[in-house]
Amino acid sequence: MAEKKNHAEHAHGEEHLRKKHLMLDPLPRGQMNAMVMESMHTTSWKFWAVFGLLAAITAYGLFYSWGVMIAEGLGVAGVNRPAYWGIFLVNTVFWIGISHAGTFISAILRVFKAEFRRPFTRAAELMTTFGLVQAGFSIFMHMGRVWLSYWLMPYPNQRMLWPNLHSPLSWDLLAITTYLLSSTMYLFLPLIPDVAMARDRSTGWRKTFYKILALGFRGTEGEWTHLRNAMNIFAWAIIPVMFSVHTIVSWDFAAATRPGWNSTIFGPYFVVGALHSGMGAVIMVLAIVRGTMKNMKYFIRPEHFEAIGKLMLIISMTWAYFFFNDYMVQWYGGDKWTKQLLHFHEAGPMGWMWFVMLIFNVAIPWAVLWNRKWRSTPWIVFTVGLLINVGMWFERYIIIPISLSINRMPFTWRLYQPGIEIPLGIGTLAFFILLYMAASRLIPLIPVWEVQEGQMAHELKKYGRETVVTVSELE
Amino acid sequence: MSEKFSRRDFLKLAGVGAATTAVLTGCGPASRYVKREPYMQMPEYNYNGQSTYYATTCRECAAGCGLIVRTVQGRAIKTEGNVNNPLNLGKTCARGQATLHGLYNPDRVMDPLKRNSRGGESTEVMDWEAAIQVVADALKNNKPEEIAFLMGMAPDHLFDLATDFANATGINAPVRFGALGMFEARATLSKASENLFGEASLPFFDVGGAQVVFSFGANFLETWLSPVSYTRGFASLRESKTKQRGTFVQFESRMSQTGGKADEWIPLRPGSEALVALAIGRLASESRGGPMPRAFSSVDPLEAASKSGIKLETLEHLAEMFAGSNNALAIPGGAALGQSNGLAVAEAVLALNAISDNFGKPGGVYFSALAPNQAEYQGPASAKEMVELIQKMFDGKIKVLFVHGVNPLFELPTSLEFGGASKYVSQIISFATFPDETVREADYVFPDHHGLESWGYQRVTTGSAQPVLSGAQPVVSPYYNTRATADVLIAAAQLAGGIFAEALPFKDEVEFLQSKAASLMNAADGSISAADINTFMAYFQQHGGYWKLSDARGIPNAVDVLNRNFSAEEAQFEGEGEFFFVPFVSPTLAEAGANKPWLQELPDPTTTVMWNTWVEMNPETAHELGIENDDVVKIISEAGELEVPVYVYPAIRPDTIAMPFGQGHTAYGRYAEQRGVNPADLLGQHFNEAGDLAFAGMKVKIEKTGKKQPLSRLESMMGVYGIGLGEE
Amino acid sequence: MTESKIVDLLAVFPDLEPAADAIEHLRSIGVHDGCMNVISGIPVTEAMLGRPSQWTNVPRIALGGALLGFGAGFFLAFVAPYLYPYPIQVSTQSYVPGPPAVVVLFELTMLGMLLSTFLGVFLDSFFPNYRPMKYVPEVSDGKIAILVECPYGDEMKIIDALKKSGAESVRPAEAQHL
Amino acid sequence: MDIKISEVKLSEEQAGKWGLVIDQDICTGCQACVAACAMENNLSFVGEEDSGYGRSMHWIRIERFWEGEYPEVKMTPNQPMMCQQCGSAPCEPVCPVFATVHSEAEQLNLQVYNRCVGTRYCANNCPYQVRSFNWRDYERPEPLPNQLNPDVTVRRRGVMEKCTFCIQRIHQAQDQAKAEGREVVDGEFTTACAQACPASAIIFGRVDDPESLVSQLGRRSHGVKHLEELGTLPNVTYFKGG
Repeated sequence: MAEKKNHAEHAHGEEHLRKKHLMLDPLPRGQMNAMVMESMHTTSWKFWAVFGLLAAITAYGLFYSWGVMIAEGLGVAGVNRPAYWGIFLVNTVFWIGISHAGTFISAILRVFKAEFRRPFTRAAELMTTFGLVQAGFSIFMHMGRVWLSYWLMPYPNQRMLWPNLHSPLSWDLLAITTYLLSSTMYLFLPLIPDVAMARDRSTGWRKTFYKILALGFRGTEGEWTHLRNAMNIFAWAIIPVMFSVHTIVSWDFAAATRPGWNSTIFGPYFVVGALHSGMGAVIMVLAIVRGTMKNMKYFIRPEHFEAIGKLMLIISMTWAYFFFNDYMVQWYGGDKWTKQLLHFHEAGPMGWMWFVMLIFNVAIPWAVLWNRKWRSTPWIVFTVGLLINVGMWFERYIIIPISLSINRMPFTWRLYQPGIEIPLGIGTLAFFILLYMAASRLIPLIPVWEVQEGQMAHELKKYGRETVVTVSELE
Repeated sequence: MSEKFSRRDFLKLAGVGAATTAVLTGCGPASRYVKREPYMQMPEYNYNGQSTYYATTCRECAAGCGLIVRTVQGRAIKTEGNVNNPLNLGKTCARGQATLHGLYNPDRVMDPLKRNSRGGESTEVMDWEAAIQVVADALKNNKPEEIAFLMGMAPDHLFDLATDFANATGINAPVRFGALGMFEARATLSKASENLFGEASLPFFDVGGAQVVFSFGANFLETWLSPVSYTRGFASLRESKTKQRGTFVQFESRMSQTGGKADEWIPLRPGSEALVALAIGRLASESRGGPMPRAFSSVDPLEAASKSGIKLETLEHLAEMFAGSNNALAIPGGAALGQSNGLAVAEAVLALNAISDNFGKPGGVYFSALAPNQAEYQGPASAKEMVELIQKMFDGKIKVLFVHGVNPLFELPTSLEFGGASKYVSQIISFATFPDETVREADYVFPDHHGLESWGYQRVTTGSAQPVLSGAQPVVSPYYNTRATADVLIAAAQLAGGIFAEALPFKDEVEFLQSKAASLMNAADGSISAADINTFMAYFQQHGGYWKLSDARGIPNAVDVLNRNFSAEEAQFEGEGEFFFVPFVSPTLAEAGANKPWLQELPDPTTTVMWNTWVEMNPETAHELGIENDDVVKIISEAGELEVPVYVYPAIRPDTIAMPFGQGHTAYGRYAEQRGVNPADLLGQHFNEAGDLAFAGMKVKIEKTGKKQPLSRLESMMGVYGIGLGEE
Repeated sequence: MTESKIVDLLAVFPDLEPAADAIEHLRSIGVHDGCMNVISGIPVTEAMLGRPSQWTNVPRIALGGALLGFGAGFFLAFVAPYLYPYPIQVSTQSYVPGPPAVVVLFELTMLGMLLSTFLGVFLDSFFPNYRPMKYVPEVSDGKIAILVECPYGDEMKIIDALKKSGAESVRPAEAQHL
Repeated sequence: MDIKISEVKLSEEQAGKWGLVIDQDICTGCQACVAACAMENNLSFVGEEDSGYGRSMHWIRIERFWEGEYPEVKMTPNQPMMCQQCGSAPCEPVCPVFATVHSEAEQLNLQVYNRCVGTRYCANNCPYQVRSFNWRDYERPEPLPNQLNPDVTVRRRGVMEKCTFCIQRIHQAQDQAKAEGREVVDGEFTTACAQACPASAIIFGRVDDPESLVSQLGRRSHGVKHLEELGTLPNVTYFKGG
């Protein structure tokens, strides 16, 4: 890059850098506030059309279909012997995976002070919370007697029956509950100053709404200190929680005695897989937000896609590493059922899925994301993110129903064919987008105060003839 | 296994256990029917949570196994075998287990019905007085020779009653028929017995005592003759505790459930069984040395090998195996007899037994013990005899047909035209408990009780060394407005008066039973005896019947067997197709199980298919024809055609296809109707020399239809056949 | 000073520098640090304004919560199995399974800690609080407001100091509904 | 309450242990056991479509495979598979609500229908794949319910079920023996499948009693316990024979 710079470019270097980096392109806070407020208030007929459509899909796909399934039993779904688990758990793992990106961006990047995170931490955290809601729906759908699901909760009762803490599903319940609660709190804490901002420039029902949400926040030194401390604790503490959640989800499989599942590497493999799909989802959301919401081109710039694209590439490599690790050890072990299973993955009737998974998760990201220009182009990274999500969904599909088809009792092997899972799955997706659309018009999607804080910390500095970005640590 | 404790001991102990935990309750001398009493006057054994056990007889097939039915508060809960009954020693088959699904089937005939037009749906409920009047009028208003009884295969008290009635009044002697008897080729067995040993008895094969068993098509572990008893025999053949494990070889063109248990399965060309049997006889005699018996002298093993498709070495090895044992047994049966040369096959295979001279010896061939009140073996009607009846119907010689215990419209091949003949019968009265095809074509149905609601007895035809008369009693009170056919006949005869009333001078069914049992009361060697008939009948019900204590199997007179000439002719096959067609009785459904949902849900023992009919085809054939599993093919015989999905079956000759019999009902309740097809629709009018239907004597064509119909299988096509696992 | 009047002023500054100047100025004229409060739209650290460090209970509350969570986890993992009316055996695993207990302890500790951290913010900041408060909405536009609330004789002197330091406006602080 | 952390007892001598011995050589695959089990234990029938999709409710199934190709084809010995009542059952620890637990008294693997919430984890983790799930409320039209065994719960949709070794019969025999002040005699009662089996290929009894028939048969050589290598300690011994 540097060697290709010509003089003209050099002359415009500073301007170029400012245009490129949000952090070097500050606007007055008031103007940024106004832009964010405007973005929340702007809805086109297209927005409402999509919103209405999604609401209809949610009503039918999620609530009506679920009602049917509760009334009729799981027979309307495609689960059978031996594939006792199907798309419901695929979706559960998928949504929990999606939810990992929010935490990764807002906690890990915050801890490591990766400054590019600032404008989209909230967009990513919203995904975490709403994704976990869908994961919750999916896991409850999966239960045969969902009306008794409260039996999984530990609560004192007259018979002194407590949940079985030997079961990975109990750990799941604890971990997902912990994660859902803490990620929601972690979404809420940095939101308080922004809703306070919105409160200050709203009228009518929105005023009331923001007033309630802002809890009376003014921005006093004390309030900021408590908030900062809390956010700091959260940023550190939520990272192990995040890792634990997907590790425990992986234990649902790894702790079982089934061939193909009983693998010690499943924990990190699942975590990385979660980040893989999560980052893909973040980049899709950002591309859509940038493309459809007003004023967002200022806040979300190619530099952000570029940075996330880089992360995606690294995660893709890590995923490939874990995948190969798992495959190698399973393959080498030589257990006849495992070998049969691996063969079934590749050559069975759903073998195409296995290859598509590898193409979408590895080949395409590697082919595209190494190029800075491509990974800075929103539609390209959007497409890559979409493919990664499809690929990661396939990965879970391969791990759950396809692997369940093969076991140690060949007399029972049988394929799984989804039934009502399809409308239900589409319902969760629609509901996720619906929640996100509603949230995008109700709460400030851009953490303005964080952006302003970042812009304060960044400046250009000249080293000889080179102008570079420097950032000072404010805290 | 220690020597001091055998399986038989265990069974005995289990019997004692059953007797102590479950006190078998016979109805007291005064009580004839189980009654539902108000709660206030509940008999002590009907208290909440208390089970009462009744001994009775299984009516699902004609074998006559003893049952013990557990009832709770007037409801039958579970059937178990009667440990004391010498026939089944406490065991049951799947059909015996599922008999309760017949009792409590939602589709039973609930009232006496008059059908407004034959074949139509619309019926009128009658009361029993009117129904009995209808029967009485039928008796009175027709000449006796115009009245006929068509009954089920079981030689039971109703058959005795009808026989006595017919003898006294001059109406036609009752005809017993069942598809099982047709597929077992019982007439051929007894005819062969007559030709060889001079006595038309049903042979009994002591599988359990043998060391080497050669079965030519006999599906004795499935529905053949007495499956529970033969299965027990098979178990002791294999039992390695007391002796060396017995060897079992099956000769058949399609591996049956029985063949699946064979140590060697020999897929010979259909029709060559007699030839193969004689060739083995020759080779075995050679191996034993001494003069070549006349019976085997004319057969050429090389020709047998080439015509049967069995390698000569295999024949030699089998012959050596047969000759090498003093306890070798050869059994003819099943499809091998249902061919044009069926009688020759039966004779040739029976002759093989002369090599080990096992007649009347343990592990050999006996005549089945006759039941205690039976003078001679009475086989059910052969298909040829049915044709005679049908012809009489066509000729208008039969005006009234009483049908009980059989469903001729389903069980007889369509080509025999029972349906067509029935149009010439002015009045058809069915006594069926279930609305089957024949009921739909009958003018009246006066439903009998279900077997578990009725009195009676049944003679055990074969399977037990001791003579057995299995006793039946109601274990529950009748659920619907049904009436015992015996009672209906008695009442109608009284009403008709004259010779009819004189022929059946009984108050009711129970009195008739007592009159029949009276001769056994103080007979020697009986399992029970009593001074008065009421006590005797109480014991009879309590123990589930009456049996002699000693072995009464007949010993075939086989002096001349080896000096006879035997025909080694191959069977003639009718029809133009390229495939031998082998229908076999579904081991789980048999002829009358399709209405019981749990029998439908039992996987077929060989294919694991549930709820449907399939046609079995060799993988190689299927590959050549471009047919895959679940492809629907059309099978065309000279008598008819039908469409059925394919099961690619690895253990069938490439030139043979096979279909189970048992499904394809057009009536018979919700679980049976419109399910599968009936291979009897393909069968033509061909018989063997003994008059049995040559059901396996046809060749058929196959056409692809391009349709698919997935068969419901318990097994995994991936795990068992590797289908859908992907190429290696 | 015998008679001290409660000065209650709210000054708005455009930027960090003047606000820091003003604080220094006020301190120099004897206004105690405890009488001043800064309201800002971004988290300005005490060091930037030259203010003493703020006291916060959040970490302590978090620690307390973590202990409570650990206790709950301990109860579930180690005590609850002994509360059943009869022992429940699964597989050959012991009543108190080792590794799963670690999982339970971890999750409940983290849950307790994070919940109490969140609650800690509420407690320390008196959230939620919908009473009228002294506030200017310009703060969320990036201005920095200094709230001076102290017993002081000469109100004018303080106003003067604030203005001199560059305050855009100085007005009596009035509690209002936000 | 005095509960000690249990010691892992791996021996056959575990008190009260029931077991089955199955002789595959004489099993004819006749399905009598399957029918008997269905009748005794109020199993639902599911119809053609569901049964062909791996949803049949059989608690016991008879497996058979093929060896070789025509004409040297052989059917492998019929293999009745039912819950092996593992001493160390993989299905038990994974249930989040203790709906499937180990019974100390009978050394069986219990399924508590009314506690089951239907996560189906146990079925996934069962290496023998012998658990059946109630995918629907299967229809049992009147008057078929008259046949239902009052000693066995009728299961509704969303509940897992499996072979219980006819525990209702075990308890009935024990109660009877207790009332008569004696021990349960070997062979006094048996499971529905063993009772029906025409070949007596299934034998049931106490494995902790060395004198019982099932123990004596079990001591014959060449007995196999399926997937024993997983450490499940199954209670069913198979003899392939031949």
